[in-house]
Amino acid sequence: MGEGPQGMKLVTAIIKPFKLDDVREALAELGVHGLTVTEVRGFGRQKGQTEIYRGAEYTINFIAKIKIETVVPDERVPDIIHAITEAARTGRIGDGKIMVANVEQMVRIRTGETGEGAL
Amino acid sequence: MGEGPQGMKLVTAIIKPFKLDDVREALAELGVHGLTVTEVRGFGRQKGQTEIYRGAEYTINFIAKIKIETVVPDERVPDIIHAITEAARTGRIGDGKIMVANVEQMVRIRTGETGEGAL
Amino acid sequence: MGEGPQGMKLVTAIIKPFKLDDVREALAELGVHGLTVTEVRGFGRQKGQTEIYRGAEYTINFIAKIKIETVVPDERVPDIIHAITEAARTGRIGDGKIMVANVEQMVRIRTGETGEGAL
Amino acid sequence: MHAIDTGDTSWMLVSTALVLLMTIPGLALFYAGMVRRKNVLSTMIQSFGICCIVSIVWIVLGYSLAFTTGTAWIGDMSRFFLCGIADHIHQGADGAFTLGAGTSAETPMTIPESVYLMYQMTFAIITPALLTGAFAGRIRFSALCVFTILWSLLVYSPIAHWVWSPLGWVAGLGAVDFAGGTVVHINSGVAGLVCAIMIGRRYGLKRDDMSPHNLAYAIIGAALLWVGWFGFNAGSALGANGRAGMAMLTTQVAAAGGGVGWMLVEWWRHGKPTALGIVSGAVAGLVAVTPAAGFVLPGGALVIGLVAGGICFYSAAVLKNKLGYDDSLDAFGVHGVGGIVGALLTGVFAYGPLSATASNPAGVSGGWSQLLRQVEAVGVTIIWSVLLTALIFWVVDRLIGMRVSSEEEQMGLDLTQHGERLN
Amino acid sequence: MHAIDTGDTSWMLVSTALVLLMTIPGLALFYAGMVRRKNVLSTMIQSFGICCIVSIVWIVLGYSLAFTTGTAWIGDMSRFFLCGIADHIHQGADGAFTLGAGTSAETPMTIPESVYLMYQMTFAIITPALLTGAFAGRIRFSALCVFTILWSLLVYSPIAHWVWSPLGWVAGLGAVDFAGGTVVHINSGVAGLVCAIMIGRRYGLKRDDMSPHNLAYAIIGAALLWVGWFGFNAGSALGANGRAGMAMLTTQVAAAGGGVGWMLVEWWRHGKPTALGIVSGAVAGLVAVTPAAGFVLPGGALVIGLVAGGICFYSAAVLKNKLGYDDSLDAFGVHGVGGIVGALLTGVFAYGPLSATASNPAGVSGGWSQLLRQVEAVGVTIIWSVLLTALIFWVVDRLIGMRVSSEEEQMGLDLTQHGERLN
Amino acid sequence: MHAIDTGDTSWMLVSTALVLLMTIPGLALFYAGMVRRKNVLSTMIQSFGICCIVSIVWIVLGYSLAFTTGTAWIGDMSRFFLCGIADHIHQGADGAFTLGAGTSAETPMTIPESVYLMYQMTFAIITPALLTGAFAGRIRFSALCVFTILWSLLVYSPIAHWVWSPLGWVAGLGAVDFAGGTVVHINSGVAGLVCAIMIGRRYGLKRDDMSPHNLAYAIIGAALLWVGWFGFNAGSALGANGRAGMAMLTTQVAAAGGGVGWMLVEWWRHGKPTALGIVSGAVAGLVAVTPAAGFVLPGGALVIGLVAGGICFYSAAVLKNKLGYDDSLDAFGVHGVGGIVGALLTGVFAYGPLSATASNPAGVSGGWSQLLRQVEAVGVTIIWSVLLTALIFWVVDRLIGMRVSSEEEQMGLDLTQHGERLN
Ligand SMILES: Nc1ncnc2c1ncn2[C@@H]1O[C@H](COP(=O)(O)OP(=O)(O)O)[C@@H](O)[C@H]1O
Ligand SMILES: Nc1ncnc2c1ncn2[C@@H]1O[C@H](COP(=O)(O)OP(=O)(O)O)[C@@H](O)[C@H]1O
Ligand SMILES: Nc1ncnc2c1ncn2[C@@H]1O[C@H](COP(=O)(O)OP(=O)(O)O)[C@@H](O)[C@H]1O
Repeated sequence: MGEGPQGMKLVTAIIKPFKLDDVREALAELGVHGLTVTEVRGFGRQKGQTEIYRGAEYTINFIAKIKIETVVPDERVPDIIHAITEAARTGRIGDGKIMVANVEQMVRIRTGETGEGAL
Repeated sequence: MGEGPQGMKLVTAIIKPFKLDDVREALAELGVHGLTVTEVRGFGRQKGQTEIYRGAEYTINFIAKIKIETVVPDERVPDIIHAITEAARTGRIGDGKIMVANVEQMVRIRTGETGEGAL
Repeated sequence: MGEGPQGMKLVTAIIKPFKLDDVREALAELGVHGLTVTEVRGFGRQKGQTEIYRGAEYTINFIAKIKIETVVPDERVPDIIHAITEAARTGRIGDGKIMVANVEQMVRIRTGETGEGAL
Repeated sequence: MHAIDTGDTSWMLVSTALVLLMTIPGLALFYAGMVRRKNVLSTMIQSFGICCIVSIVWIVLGYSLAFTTGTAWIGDMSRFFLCGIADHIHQGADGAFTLGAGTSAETPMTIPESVYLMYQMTFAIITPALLTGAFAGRIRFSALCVFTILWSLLVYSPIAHWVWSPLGWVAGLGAVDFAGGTVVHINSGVAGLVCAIMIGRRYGLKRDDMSPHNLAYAIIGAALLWVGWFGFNAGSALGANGRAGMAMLTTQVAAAGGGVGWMLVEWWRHGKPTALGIVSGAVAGLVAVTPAAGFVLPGGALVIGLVAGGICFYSAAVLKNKLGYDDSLDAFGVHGVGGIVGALLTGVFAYGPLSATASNPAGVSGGWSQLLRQVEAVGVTIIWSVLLTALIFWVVDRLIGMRVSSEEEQMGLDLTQHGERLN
Repeated sequence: MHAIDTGDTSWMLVSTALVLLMTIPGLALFYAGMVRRKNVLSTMIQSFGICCIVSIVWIVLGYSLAFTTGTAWIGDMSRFFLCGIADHIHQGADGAFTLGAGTSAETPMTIPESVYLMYQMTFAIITPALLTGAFAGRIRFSALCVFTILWSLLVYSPIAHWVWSPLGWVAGLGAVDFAGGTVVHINSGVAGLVCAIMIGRRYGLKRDDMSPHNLAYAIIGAALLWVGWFGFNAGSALGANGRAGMAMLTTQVAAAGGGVGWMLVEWWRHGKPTALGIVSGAVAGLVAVTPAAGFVLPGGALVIGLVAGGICFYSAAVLKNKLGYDDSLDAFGVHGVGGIVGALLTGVFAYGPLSATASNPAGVSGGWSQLLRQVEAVGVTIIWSVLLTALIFWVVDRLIGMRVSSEEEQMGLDLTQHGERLN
Repeated sequence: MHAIDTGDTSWMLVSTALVLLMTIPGLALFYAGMVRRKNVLSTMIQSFGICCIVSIVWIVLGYSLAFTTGTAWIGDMSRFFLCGIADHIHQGADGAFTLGAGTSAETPMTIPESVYLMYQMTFAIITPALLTGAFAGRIRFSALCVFTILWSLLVYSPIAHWVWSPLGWVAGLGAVDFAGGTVVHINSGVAGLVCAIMIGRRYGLKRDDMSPHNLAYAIIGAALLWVGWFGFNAGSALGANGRAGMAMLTTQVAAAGGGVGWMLVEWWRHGKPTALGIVSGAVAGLVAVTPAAGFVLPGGALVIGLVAGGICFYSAAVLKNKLGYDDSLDAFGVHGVGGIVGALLTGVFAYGPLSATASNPAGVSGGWSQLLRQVEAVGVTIIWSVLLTALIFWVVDRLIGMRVSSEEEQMGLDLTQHGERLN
């Protein structure tokens, strides 16, 4: 277990929804072949706009965000963080976060390949 | 890599949907500044109610749950687990789980800050 | 912290949506008691079909996938990977991936049990 | 028995279909669009179920109580289970109906009784359906069924008799109500307020996100209400005549005025006009023009609409919050208040020649004295509606329990009352 | 040629619009709400596409086969491509149509032929559209198009001629069918059953979660079916007359009875009344009252509705499971069974004075002998429908293949048949 | 003043309701189904808001400009705020209206003026609502409100006067337009094209996934457009007569032809018929038959439908891409092009006896000379519409700004213009 020669990381980015296409393109340019996207709602420093329905105010605590997950080889992590940061930044509050975690094993279901070969 | 001085953990909680607001409030009181919420469906000991549409019975294997993810400094983990457990518990089957995993790096997209400064 | 005697892993599988029931059954047979399912969209080698609405072509970059997450004891991982691979495979591109990561702690909210007892 | 007019009958058949369209799917969608996801199906099926139940109640007893001659207070039982309804049918043809036949105030029509009673049935259906907006998201379905039966017989039918039967004592006061401002809207709105107060506020109000699940449904619903309202108002002319034409025109203008009125107030107060606000305003305008439709000119209708749009904004958005009751979908805020605004303004804008009839050649004209009569009619409706609704609520609450348990409420009515869910 | 009546013509124009509304969007929504997400668009476009296709088939040939004089078995070709339809038009005005003109059984009307044929077209459209519920989720779109053309010409038009042409041999048997219990509902229901059996069960039935994707659509659809049914049934009086009034009333009552009937049975059997159950019951009541609408009194209609609601619950919820065929959306369970219940009960509850005409002044009254005639008509319809449907299915299956591949079925028809998806 | 006909009045009241149904909720749904999730509510409320605004504009000034006698170029102000509309009302009854009364070309009707002006109001409403498809997803709501008022008064009312007033100069050219091919469809389509070009393309076009959010809405919307179109076209006969019957029939046939036409072309070109394609084709067929409905026979209508379905496929799917403007929902591609196809083919297929009147007993027959007149009318409409639309756009853009900011566009109009969202 742990980081063998073929160490892989899971890079997770929480971004503003309308930046999805920009980030996807930036990652594709870096040669990232795969990623998985989830619609999430975020709670953070950025406060939801207050919506008023027939005079009832609803503070929308949770704001629509997109979560991107991609597993990549260890050594690509800094580049990828850089690329996401560039593509997803608007400079305004709520731009989101990038997290990196360790992945111990990866398998491609179709072929059974494991490790980096599965990416 | 690994756990430096600014070790961070990803705490993931799967809870009953109507407990979301309670949990969010409990975490906010603990000073947790950010979290990300996903609508998921859970399969576990709690069995879905059998729904009957025109006499056809459908056992709903998957029950609506909410996944909360929050990255926090190492040392806050026990408090946070405690707070979530308190807020999300109904005492009945299906209350859900909390998992803790290691996060190696965290970046705030807006500023490029890393580590605990990015939380 | 870290991997004590009751080491647990988070196995995450990205699969084709219509394979969900097959995978759930395969895991249930292995005695996996719980899992959490998320609707995601994937970007990978499998390209979305081009959809044409009134002559405007939209390349659907993101294809509907299902993410299955289950936390299991260390020693079950190989079996589980095998079972998912078998159940989810169609042999065609886009069958998806399985990833394994470490989980440091697990709590059952209802009872407060931790570790493998929480599974 | 004189012959029917096919043109008038044609229009009344259509009007019946249009008013039914208002309840299902119109109101069902309007209300369902404003609730949370977990209550969408139950909200819709409340309107649909009421439609089924009241149809039966109406033919069994409700129509007899409301529209047979009887006394000034209540009809007799001569149409119990619609007995005698086919007496005049000969080779499929029917003669024209006369309301209050044989009395001094008889009102001859040009349509068969079957058509008249079907048309009135659709009014009896929509009134309790409107009421459900007040306790959306926390009512037990079984209790609603029982409540509806009692309410229809004890509240709706009597008031309909008082106001619309030519012998009715409220009609005798000289108040006018063209298409149901008091009988339908004030009545259901006020009853809704009573229910909202008695059932209590929704769990989590002011804390949880209770924003509407799908406002597209609400917009479609409001649009169908608007279209169907042509049957409600122009149909109340009981024929395809000049009064129907004017009633349709004033209905349209007041709806437009209501939408614009609410929109402008909201723009000014919150900086943005909401879609829900515009459609709510249009509905408020429609409500307010209901008692007035066949009696006022387009200019008056425009004023009625604008005023109703503005005032209902305040009652739904401001007053409710101040007073603290939880009239969830503003049954009172829109229908009660809008109905009152309309009933009173009818007394201001009524134009004699429009409302004139052979028996009342001067017609009803706006002015202080008419306004007073309108106030009386409104007051009477409110008093009866409040008292009887409270009584019925109390009884059903004792017997069955009106409100679901707190856990059922949190899980949603779809799952707990009907075992279903939106996928 | 005598003059048309504008009132009757007005009502028939409206009825035509109402029956069209039943198919699009009514039935399209009712069915689409019950399928899985991946089949929503394809289910809707099946109704819409059938509407387009049958409209053309009808003017080219279908109308001629069904409603020109011809023989007792089939019409002639005298209205091929509607030739001659404008012969009597003079300065935009048209005379009134006589069905079976020149024969001993001619039926004079008060509306132009253009209106009559358009009204009948909407019936020809809805019948194959109803059928699609039986093989929802697994039919190939191209095959459906071809199947529809053949079925409309070889099954629908002949049966319509037998039952509704004054010369038709089934009409000659003395059976009555006011608005299409046999021609439309039994016919499509039985044909649906044949198709469901021949095409086989859906992939994953009893294992996968096939719960309805969006019951809100189903409720809206049922509501529009209800409203549109006024055109179907009250329109079948062919004028704005007393019979139309009674037909609308009985339609409403039976729909309500059906909704309440299914609801009560479900409450008793499963502890909860479902929204889908209530609306299904209302549709069952509407189906059952279709052959009866202009012939029975409201009391009879209530019984018809209640019985249909209860029996269709059993056929859809119990019988289908027992017998094991996969009539996915209960085309047979609701329309076939409900139609049979209604056709038979028409023979029980028919009330002479309502159904009387100048040529048959006694009218049709319920009783054993009438019941027997109804059984005959039902039997004849079933036999023809089963045989011809099976033949057409077999031929099209050979030529094109009726069923999509298993993988296409799993991916969903939206994507595989139309290249689209709900977002 | 002669008496009204109740049958004709009944049909015109219904037609008014049907045309309103086309805009709300028909068009609202049709358009909303094609936009992205973030713009669903704003798209719907644009149609609804226009309905409110134009209703008021119409009674204040629009109707006077369009339909009072005035000159060949424009009406006078004699119905400003509808003054005098109730002058002939006596005990709720009204006399029949004569358009252009007192002139040599006066057109007597059998319905009250209130009904005629309400019916025409619904046409005035739908025309600017259709236009909104051209700039969907990027228009500022406040600007749209102002634009609509100006456009209705300066573009719609004048053209309506030219074409439909018996004194109008375009009518004098001998061109015919049964129900609004030029006034409504070409006009809105061409204006839409101008707006699409002036406002510019959507942000992210050709890069982002702009696939329709919910085509189920689009199908429901198209279905309601279809049903409502019966009021639009058959209502344009202004009575329940033979011409109305034929117009309904040709409308149905052309819609069906359009759906099949587009479907076949798509099947051939892309291998699959899409649901959106079929419904778009049906709408194209409806557009194209609009000017022709009361003048052509069913065979001609079928050709018009098929041709329109095919050509509109090319204009929406091919031409637009080639020329590069972003007419987002094909206001021009379907309504503009379909309208032109229909206006020209009316000149080909018009059948004398159908269009004959007392004052023109020969009627209008298809042929080169009529085709030329149609070309003239189309040309005139296009020129005026282009010039004035561009001017109004420019003025409002200066004053308020027609387009939202790029960030607002990306966040969506629901949130930024109305502060709401679909949950
Ligand atoms: N500690 C955290 N753990 C998990 N997700 C977080 C955390 N903090 C923020 N997020 C996610 O990132 C999003 C943006 O964070 P926010 O604090 O609003 O702004 P910023 O990224 O500019 O600091 C949030 O909406 C939430 O989804
Ligand atoms: N091993 C597991 N891995 C991932 N998620 C799990 C696991 N076990 C349970 N869950 C999630 O937790 C939810 C609750 O679990 P369940 O077994 O029903 O009840 P309890 O939490 O009371 O033990 C499930 O619906 C599922 O979403
Ligand atoms: N590196 C990755 N990180 C995260 N998810 C991935 C990655 N690569 C692929 N995926 C997910 O797996 C799915 C299938 O991958 P794809 O490359 O299309 O085919 P295959 O699994 O046959 O190699 C993708 O749609 C995506 O959701």
